[in-house]
Amino acid sequence: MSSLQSYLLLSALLFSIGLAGALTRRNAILVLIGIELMLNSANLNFIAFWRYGPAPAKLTGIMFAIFSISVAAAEAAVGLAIILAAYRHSKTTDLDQMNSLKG
Amino acid sequence: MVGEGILKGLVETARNFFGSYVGKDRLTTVQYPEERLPQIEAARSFPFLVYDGPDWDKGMRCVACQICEKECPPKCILIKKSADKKPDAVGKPQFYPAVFNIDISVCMSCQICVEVCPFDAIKMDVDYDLSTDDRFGDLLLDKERLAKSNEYYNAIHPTEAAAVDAHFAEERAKAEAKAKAATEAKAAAEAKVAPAAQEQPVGGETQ
Amino acid sequence: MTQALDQIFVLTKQWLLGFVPASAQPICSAILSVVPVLIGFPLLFAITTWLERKGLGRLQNRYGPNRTGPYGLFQPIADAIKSLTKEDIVPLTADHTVHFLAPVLLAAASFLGYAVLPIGRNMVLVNMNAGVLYFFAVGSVVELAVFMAGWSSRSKYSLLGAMRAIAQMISYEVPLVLASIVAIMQAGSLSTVAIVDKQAGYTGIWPHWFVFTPWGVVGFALFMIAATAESNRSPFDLPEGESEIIAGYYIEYSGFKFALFFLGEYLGMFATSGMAITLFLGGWSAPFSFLTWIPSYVWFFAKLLALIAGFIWIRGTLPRLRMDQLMSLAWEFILPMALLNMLDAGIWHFMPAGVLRWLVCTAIVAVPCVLLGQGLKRNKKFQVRTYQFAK
Amino acid sequence: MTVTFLILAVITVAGTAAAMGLRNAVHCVLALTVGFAGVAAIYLQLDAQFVGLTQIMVYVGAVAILAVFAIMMTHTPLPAKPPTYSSFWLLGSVVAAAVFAVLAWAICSSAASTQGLPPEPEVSVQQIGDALMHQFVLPLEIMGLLLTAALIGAVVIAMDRREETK
Repeated sequence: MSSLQSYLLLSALLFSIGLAGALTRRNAILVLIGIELMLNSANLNFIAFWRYGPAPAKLTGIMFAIFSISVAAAEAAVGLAIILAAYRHSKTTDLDQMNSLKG
Repeated sequence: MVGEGILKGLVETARNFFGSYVGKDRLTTVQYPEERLPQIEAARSFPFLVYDGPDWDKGMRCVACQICEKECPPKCILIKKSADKKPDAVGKPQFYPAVFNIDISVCMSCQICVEVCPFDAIKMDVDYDLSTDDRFGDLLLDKERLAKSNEYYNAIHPTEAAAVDAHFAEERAKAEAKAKAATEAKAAAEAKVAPAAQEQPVGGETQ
Repeated sequence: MTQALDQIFVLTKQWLLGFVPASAQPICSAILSVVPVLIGFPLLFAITTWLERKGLGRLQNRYGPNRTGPYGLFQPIADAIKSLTKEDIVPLTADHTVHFLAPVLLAAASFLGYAVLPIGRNMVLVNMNAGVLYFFAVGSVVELAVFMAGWSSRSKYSLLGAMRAIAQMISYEVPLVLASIVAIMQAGSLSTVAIVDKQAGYTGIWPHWFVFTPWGVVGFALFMIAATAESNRSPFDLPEGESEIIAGYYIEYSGFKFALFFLGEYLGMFATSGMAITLFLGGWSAPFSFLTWIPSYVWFFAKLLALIAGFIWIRGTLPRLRMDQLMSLAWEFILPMALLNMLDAGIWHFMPAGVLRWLVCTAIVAVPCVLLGQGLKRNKKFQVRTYQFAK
Repeated sequence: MTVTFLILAVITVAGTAAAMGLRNAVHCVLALTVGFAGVAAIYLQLDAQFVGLTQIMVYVGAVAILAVFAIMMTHTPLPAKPPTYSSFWLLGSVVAAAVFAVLAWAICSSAASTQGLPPEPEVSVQQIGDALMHQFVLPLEIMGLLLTAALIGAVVIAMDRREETK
């Protein structure tokens, strides 16, 4: 088993854990965090491919990871703000109870 | 200017810093066990019992009237009255406390016992180094530990003690006079009854 | 001779490494580098607690500790014995694991920052390419430890203290990083060693420290203000305001864990001071060219002690800020000034050297500083408070 | 596959799995920071120092703190604990497991992923900065715009509207 393969497997595992969390948790904040985890696993892929790729001097993978981290940070900020607004509206962060558009 | 106040404050504290090494009068801290602040006369800590004369047990002014025991707000005084009587400072036969305990871990130094005592027997002490490692025994003062001489009282509260002594002297003089009058009256009566009576010797001052 | 004295620790380490086989040399080298830091800075912490208490006492016309040993010198030892022998109390409803992990994480994170501080010439644990970034990344872990401590204690006070501390640390991390960017811009590197090397030269007898430039002095001042807030020291010690929330996030800790919090706090202060020295005060370099014979680590620790003295002086002088004052200071004064300072550093870099450069760059930071200060002063928040009944 | 990687991978997977499985939301976030730190360590192990440190700074220093703040602010003290998992948790786990199976199958059967480790690239922070300022300057600017928009948007969304009507 080569090294790149192990990194990719780890990344896939992280992605699946994130996905499982996002799909199964009831708390909206934890769902958001699951999504963050999925973004993280994608970053891990970028870095692994950059490191094992043909031209690491071009820095494309690193750049992609940096931008992806920034996007993830922005996403977390906006997502948590939306959760706060939703909480203020429906007094819960339980996604199974936030099932009405009318509120 | 921005930060002017901060600079002023910094200069002030810097002056304190160096000044405290130069001018000793800046340092107001008293190094307690070695140095002590002079005690003011009205200082008070916990009550004690005053006695007259050399023997604390005999000269105890307390007559076990138990007023202080009743008045004490935290109920820290315990008095057991004696069965017999013995003469008090004035010479009148009185009860005396068989047991007189004050729990100073309960006492709140309110001085009410001193206020109510009709015999000037209980007064406030000034001693404050009372900490002990025995929480129950050493803080429960019995009669012997409570008893302090009138000289000690004069030393710690001179003005107050002088007033008390003057009052006592007056009382005693009054008692003397009364006794003298009584004996004179008795003598006169006796003289009337027995004309060949001799002159009565005049009793000297006890003090 | 001077050279040998300067490099004495490096040479000693190499001499010691000669005794171990080559295969074990990397790990032994790491241990030999880390252990002095792990011992030295807690020792400095012990000395600082004594210095601080003595200094604060004198600033307030008191003696300070003077009972344990000559001049109270053994006070830190007495404190250590006391905190070690105290009962370790954990609240019944506390989250035991997190409650235990918080002080450990805090102390560990506080130590990590020292890895990139150049204590002397050739005396840095790791010459990392992104050293400054590493320093700030590790510093942000402290916030998590603070939250863990506050949350796991199950106490209102500790939770409030932790929330205050985190809000304050996050708010001041932005100005802290922005203020340090000017030095990074000028040095052209994130490596702490490169930043110090850039400042190590002399013009005549004067050193090339960044603090001796208009943007440097502003950057240094902003960095120190932000560092004070970041290490939760007075006048920014709201998270542990005794009169309001008693001791903040570590109220439910006792004994050795409490001592660890104390240690972490002081180590954080030393680390940020060390970073300020590295970024602006020329690291280990001597303040005058004729003083270079004194070993470099002596200069580093002299500067560190000077900054600590400054911290103590400030603590003895200023009263605690209100929360709104704290936040408005960060966002309305320090942040704009830090951004402007970056512009100033850029202009300094591209203008030809001379008097004109000095004048322009000074004006760019000084005028807005005064104007901003005046504007904020006119703002009600900074004015002298008047009391209705206390007069 | 080195020992370092194995240890880091175990820590990361354990942290993230705990984050998705624990009951207490704050515990989840704390476990997640372990996972994030593990990923950052793996970046460092892959010689991507800058990204690894940024990961720690952004995820441990900001996102985790943001998440715990959100949990604190949305905490409803309920007498009875609500169930941790959603009503269709079985379906979700099956989907996640299926995704992992497919990905793992693809990775293991791919020929591209079996190449060896190339020599360590010399990537200094200066190079990254140069690349950001020259080659990637447009994405950088867009990112700045996005972050500003996110900042304002987050503030506007989370702002309490009731205060305006006062």
